[in-house]
Amino acid sequence: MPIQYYIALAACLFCIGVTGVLTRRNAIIIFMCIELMLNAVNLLLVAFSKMNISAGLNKAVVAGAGTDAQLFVFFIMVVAAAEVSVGLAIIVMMYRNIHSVDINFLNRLKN
Amino acid sequence: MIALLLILIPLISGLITFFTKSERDAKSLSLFASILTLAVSFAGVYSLFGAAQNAYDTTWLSFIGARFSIGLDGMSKMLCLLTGIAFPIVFGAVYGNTYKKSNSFYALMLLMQAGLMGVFLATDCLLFYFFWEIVLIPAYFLCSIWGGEKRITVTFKFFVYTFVGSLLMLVGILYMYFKNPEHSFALQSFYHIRLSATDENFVFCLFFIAFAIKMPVFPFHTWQPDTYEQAPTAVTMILSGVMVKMGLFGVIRWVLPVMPNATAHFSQLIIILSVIGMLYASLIAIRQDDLKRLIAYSSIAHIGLMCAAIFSNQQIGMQGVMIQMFNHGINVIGLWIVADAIETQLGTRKFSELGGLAQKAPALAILLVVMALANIALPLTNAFVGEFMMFNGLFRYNIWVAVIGGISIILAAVYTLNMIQKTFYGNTSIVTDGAMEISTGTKIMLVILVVVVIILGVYPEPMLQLTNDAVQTALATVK
Amino acid sequence: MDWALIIEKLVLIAIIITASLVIAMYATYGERKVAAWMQDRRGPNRAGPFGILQPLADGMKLFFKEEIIPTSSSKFLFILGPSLAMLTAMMTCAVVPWGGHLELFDRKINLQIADVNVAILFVFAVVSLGVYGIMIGGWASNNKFSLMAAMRGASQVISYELPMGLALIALLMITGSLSLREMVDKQITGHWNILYQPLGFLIFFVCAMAECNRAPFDLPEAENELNMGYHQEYSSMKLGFYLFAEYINMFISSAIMATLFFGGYDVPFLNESTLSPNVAGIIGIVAFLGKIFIFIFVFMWIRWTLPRFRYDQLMNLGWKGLIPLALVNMVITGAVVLWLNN
Amino acid sequence: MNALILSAVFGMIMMFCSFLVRNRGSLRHIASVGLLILLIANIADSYTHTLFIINTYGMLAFSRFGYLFNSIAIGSTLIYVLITGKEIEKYGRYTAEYFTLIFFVLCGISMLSSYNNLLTLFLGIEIMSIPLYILTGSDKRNMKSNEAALKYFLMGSFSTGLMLMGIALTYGGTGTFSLEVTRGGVMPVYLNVASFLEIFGLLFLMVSMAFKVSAAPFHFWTPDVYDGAPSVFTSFMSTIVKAAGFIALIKLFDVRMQATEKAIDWNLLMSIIIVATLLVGNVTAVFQQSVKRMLAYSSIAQAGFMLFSLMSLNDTAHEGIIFYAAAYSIATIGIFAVLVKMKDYTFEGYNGLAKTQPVLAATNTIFLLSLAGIPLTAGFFAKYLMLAALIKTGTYLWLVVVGVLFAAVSVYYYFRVIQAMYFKEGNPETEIITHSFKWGLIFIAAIVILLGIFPTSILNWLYF
Amino acid sequence: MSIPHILLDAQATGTTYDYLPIAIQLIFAAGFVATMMFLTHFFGPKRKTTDKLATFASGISTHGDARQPMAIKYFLVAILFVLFDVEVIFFYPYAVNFRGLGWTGFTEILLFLAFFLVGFIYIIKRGALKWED
Repeated sequence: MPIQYYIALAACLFCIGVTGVLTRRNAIIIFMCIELMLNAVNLLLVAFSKMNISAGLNKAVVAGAGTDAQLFVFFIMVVAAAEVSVGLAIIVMMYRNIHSVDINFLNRLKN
Repeated sequence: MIALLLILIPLISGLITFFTKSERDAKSLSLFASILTLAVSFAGVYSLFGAAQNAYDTTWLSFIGARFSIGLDGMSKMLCLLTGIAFPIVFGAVYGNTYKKSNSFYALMLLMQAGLMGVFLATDCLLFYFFWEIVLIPAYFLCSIWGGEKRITVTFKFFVYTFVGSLLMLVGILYMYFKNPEHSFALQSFYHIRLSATDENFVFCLFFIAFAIKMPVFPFHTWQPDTYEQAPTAVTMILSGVMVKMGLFGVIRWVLPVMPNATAHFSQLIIILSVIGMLYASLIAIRQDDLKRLIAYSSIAHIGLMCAAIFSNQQIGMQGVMIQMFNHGINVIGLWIVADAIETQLGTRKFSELGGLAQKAPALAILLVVMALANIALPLTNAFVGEFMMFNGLFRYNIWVAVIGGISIILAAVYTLNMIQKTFYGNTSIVTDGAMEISTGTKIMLVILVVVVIILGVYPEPMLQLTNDAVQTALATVK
Repeated sequence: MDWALIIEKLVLIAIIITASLVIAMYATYGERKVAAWMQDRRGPNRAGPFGILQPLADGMKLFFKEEIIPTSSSKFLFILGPSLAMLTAMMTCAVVPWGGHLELFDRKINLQIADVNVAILFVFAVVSLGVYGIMIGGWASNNKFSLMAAMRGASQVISYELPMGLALIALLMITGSLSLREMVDKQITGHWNILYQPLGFLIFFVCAMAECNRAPFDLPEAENELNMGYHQEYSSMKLGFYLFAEYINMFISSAIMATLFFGGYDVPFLNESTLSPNVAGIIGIVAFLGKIFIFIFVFMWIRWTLPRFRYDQLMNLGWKGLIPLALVNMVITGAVVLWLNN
Repeated sequence: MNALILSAVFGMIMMFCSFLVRNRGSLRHIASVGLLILLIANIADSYTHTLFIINTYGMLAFSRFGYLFNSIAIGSTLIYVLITGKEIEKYGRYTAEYFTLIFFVLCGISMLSSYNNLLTLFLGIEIMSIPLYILTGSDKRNMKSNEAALKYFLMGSFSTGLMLMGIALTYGGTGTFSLEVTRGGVMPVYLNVASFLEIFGLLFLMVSMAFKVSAAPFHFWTPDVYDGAPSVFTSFMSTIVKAAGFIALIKLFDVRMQATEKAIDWNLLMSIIIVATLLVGNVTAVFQQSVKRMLAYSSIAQAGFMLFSLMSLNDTAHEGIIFYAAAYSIATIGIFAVLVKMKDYTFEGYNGLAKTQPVLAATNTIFLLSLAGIPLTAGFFAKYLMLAALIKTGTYLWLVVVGVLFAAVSVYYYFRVIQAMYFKEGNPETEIITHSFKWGLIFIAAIVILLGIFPTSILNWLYF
Repeated sequence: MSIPHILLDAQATGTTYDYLPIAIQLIFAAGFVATMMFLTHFFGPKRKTTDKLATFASGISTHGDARQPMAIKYFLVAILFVLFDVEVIFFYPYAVNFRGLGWTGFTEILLFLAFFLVGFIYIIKRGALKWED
């Protein structure tokens, strides 16, 4: 498939994620939207990687061109996992204190 | 070494004073230190230990080319002498007053002296900026802690004004620095910088705003009367007697020779502003009912004249400015001492509540009259020489400017004599009924000042010779 | 891409799914018979000869039962839960090689629905989804028992996924491939992996049992603690799906174990290349099914022999027992393989 | 390399100390010793005594610049732990874990100071940020702390998402993650949108980094987070961590942004951001009632100044950012050290502090003067270098003037604290102040003044 | 042979095409499930009463909402799973290329394992996996 399709799909997913983060009020949903953003990036990276490999960049010019993006995806997954664990912990902690995961509730806490 | 001592003595003694326990210790230590500084500054003025001792230079910030270089030339000799004289006199005059946390008070005063000395001595621009800012901090604390009712806001206003100015100056300094092929902050290398016309005008504005705020020149003066009124009198003496000279000094040392074309470009505007300031301040002074505010406005008027004379670009005017810087310092300190004596004794500064003091305190009255006459520059007083020369310069620049500026002399006579009349003559009021003669210490200080006033009024020649070289440098490039 | 291939795959999918459903159905029958045999009783024997139609009757009954969705439940999730459980159960079989290949209608038919090169990862991915079925069902029911059971079930399943994955890594080190087909091919030419990885198999086996929620790891549905657990509120075919999914899972995990460790469709001591392809293929399928049935029997045997674990025992076994064991297994395997290679 | 590895190792050691060491007081000492060793090891590293020689395949590039920043970060952390370490013990029983997290943050910082690949940039940022989310929420029962943690987390991960998108797009454009792109053959010519992708990606990267360093208009999380987090951790977050963000950003600008200057005017963009940051930070800080919140806004304002270095990108800018980091960090740590001892965080709470606690008031004054940029304190040279860097480029002079005007505004709110301490009557309540604490403050003040007179003492390290 | 090249070779085979049957099966299975759900909805008797539609809970009367905060242990397990699972995933590419990487790779993976174990020992010692309370 042409790379443009992947870019378009990733861009759509990413935009959905960003929109979700900016408009939703439920902390968990925001969180999921962020994960969506990360996965859009993963998709894009893999697509680019494939593109670079098929362009024959790999062996001719830079050793590892193309594969490094796939390695990057692994790192993104790891970091996402770390973020998930910390984020869930924070959300649970908050839920136990105020019995809500609505971030608007937090604004009412000011002062 | 002499130059270094001028900074180090007040600095170290100031730091020591912080840790003194009793008020007496603080007072005597600071008095001793200031007298020592005075002695050293005399040594500097007369180059007692050889001219080589008058400069000190060592590496400081090698990576940007700033050096710790200080030195005494004619103008700085004169101003250091003024600083040296002012502090012992102030300390002497307020010897009878008690200040809460007096150790901090005297310590900050000494630190301020160190900063002032540094400003007048620095021959490296960054170092100059350093001292310029450092003077501000003790002044800020002194005014804010020991000042009058509205001290906090007023002092803060003063601080912000000067701080904005000095930051702009910093930008200017940096700009000059990067235009300087030698990459140095040294005064001499600054003299060699030649900027394009727009650059020069831009930098001139940055520098001049800083100095104008400090002097203060007409639209930048609004901090001054409030601050003089609210500050403790001892500090006001230094502020008006010495600190305002920083602005004039800065213009003569760092602006005129460095940016001659921009100076020529802006001089008309500045002279007009100064003359407006003179008239404006004098008119307001006439309407004042408060002794301190009156002196403050009169000070603005005098500074305005000096500023105008500087930019008139005449040798005689410049010489007048030099001598007048010293004289104004002496005179205004004298006036403040009187004001302080009245205020501490009677608890008021309002003319409307005073009157008839001449009967109660004749010595004070006589001394005040001499100082006041010096303030309006009567012949035989020191100020006469300076003002005469300055007006001479203005005449040569433009006759109308001189004429309009001359009106302020008449106005000065009006408000000064009015002040004398309201305070010392007429009938005693309820407030002044219990008034007594001033203390011996204050009297001695005033007498010393009066002696200086008259000597310089009769024989100003040494002072003129002292500052001749500075006048030449300042005017050498401006043509 | 040709239509013939799609038709071929469709047929294969239909056959395999039907087969697994039938096997799952009869696994319930088998289960009851085995249990009866072990407890010295008769088991189902009314419907049909030897009660052989019993599973069919059970299925029909579930199908025609009244569907009840409690008012306090979340309706959408309530339906989604069992659907998801069933769906994941049916998806796992996609990558299992059921046999070699057949040659029919001039086509070489591969007896594997999809020969992807990351088959094991696919299996893992789909199995991980299974936990959603439990979790969603328990949550949607809005019943404390169900929710409790779902939580327990979820944490059990995810806990045992770790040692399972680790055990597989040791195996991967030997085979060097993630494709199930390749693994079987290697075992056909060489030895069964069980010879190299006995410990790995043991760990995998225990984890597989836990993943399927089979006793002694059947905590999510522990009858006498939690009243049937996460599917307490379910009735009719939705309950049926949950029950079915469990048996299908058992079937598939047996198939995976057979593939990974016991040579898949390989018949030991038989050289398939001497036979005609179709015969070899059919023998392979039969052998594979035989292995699977043995595993299913072992599953049942264990269920009716061992008592249920306590929750803390279960978690301790998983985290503190199996994970370190799997790690040690992995390191030793790696070291030995490298040492032998050089 | 030493700092990177040892900080992770010490982090793990602290982790195990949580159950090996019973006495919680000694944890602080262990951490201090660890930091000291780390500092020494890092300095040794800069004299090429590397303990670990590892092929990083060009992912990391160690430079004097990086080592110097590491030293500053580690040194500031050491000072921080020494002076406010005791406060850390107040939040729950996880003292050792907090130190662990601090070590991990340092690990991330030392990665950021030496990254040479967008992968290591990303990892560094994350290693640095994730522990901070936890530290922010460490006051578990406090709603404000919860709120801050959640906000920080969501914003942080959001900006991570943006950053990753940026990295992915630049990768699409250039075909490499390496910081230095060897242009020419690498560019996939068949994709005519390559340079477009790269520019777009760099924009994303810049936005996400702006989030991290709280530059306007991406600053909005900062006040709430800094205010809500336990003060003792705010101190760490707003100083060392923030500075590390700038170090990362300047490296990015040095290479990637400069290379694409022809395609997009980064300077114009930066100047807008700088003005916005200065405006928001300074003006809002003026209206704050709480000193802690004021400091949060002031940190935005200071960020505005640090951004100057990104516009100029010359030697002075690099010296400047390092020096600014040191000056700002040390002074702010000092201010927070005093703040955590106060019972009332409002300006009124400071009224009359000079009478009851003269040492605290005096040292605090020095720190505030430093932040305001008064000569004789480190803050002056920090600002000086920033302004100098921009003036040196000879363009955007109006920005310099804007900068100094805002610096003057900043005096207003810094001096409010001084006014409260010295010129107002009041009886401020403080926690018990020990002598060692006072000496610690005096020590920091001495550093601030020393750096203010001899800034060369730090900067010479770059060139010896 | 460097790591990137091994990865390159590994992915030389395998295309999107291979996954087509899986998609078919997904459609098939989903269709099956949907159909069954739909049919069972129509075939069963429908005699709903309030009692019947109430939460069953084995006949015990229910109190309030069931969805209340659970023991933190479950969240902890979930979080730990996420972390360790990702670490396990890291072993997979290694295991596949393990022969090519040789002893160097093995020592490196041992280092990684050491980090894994540090975390593991830490959570055990800290009592995150203590169930007997």
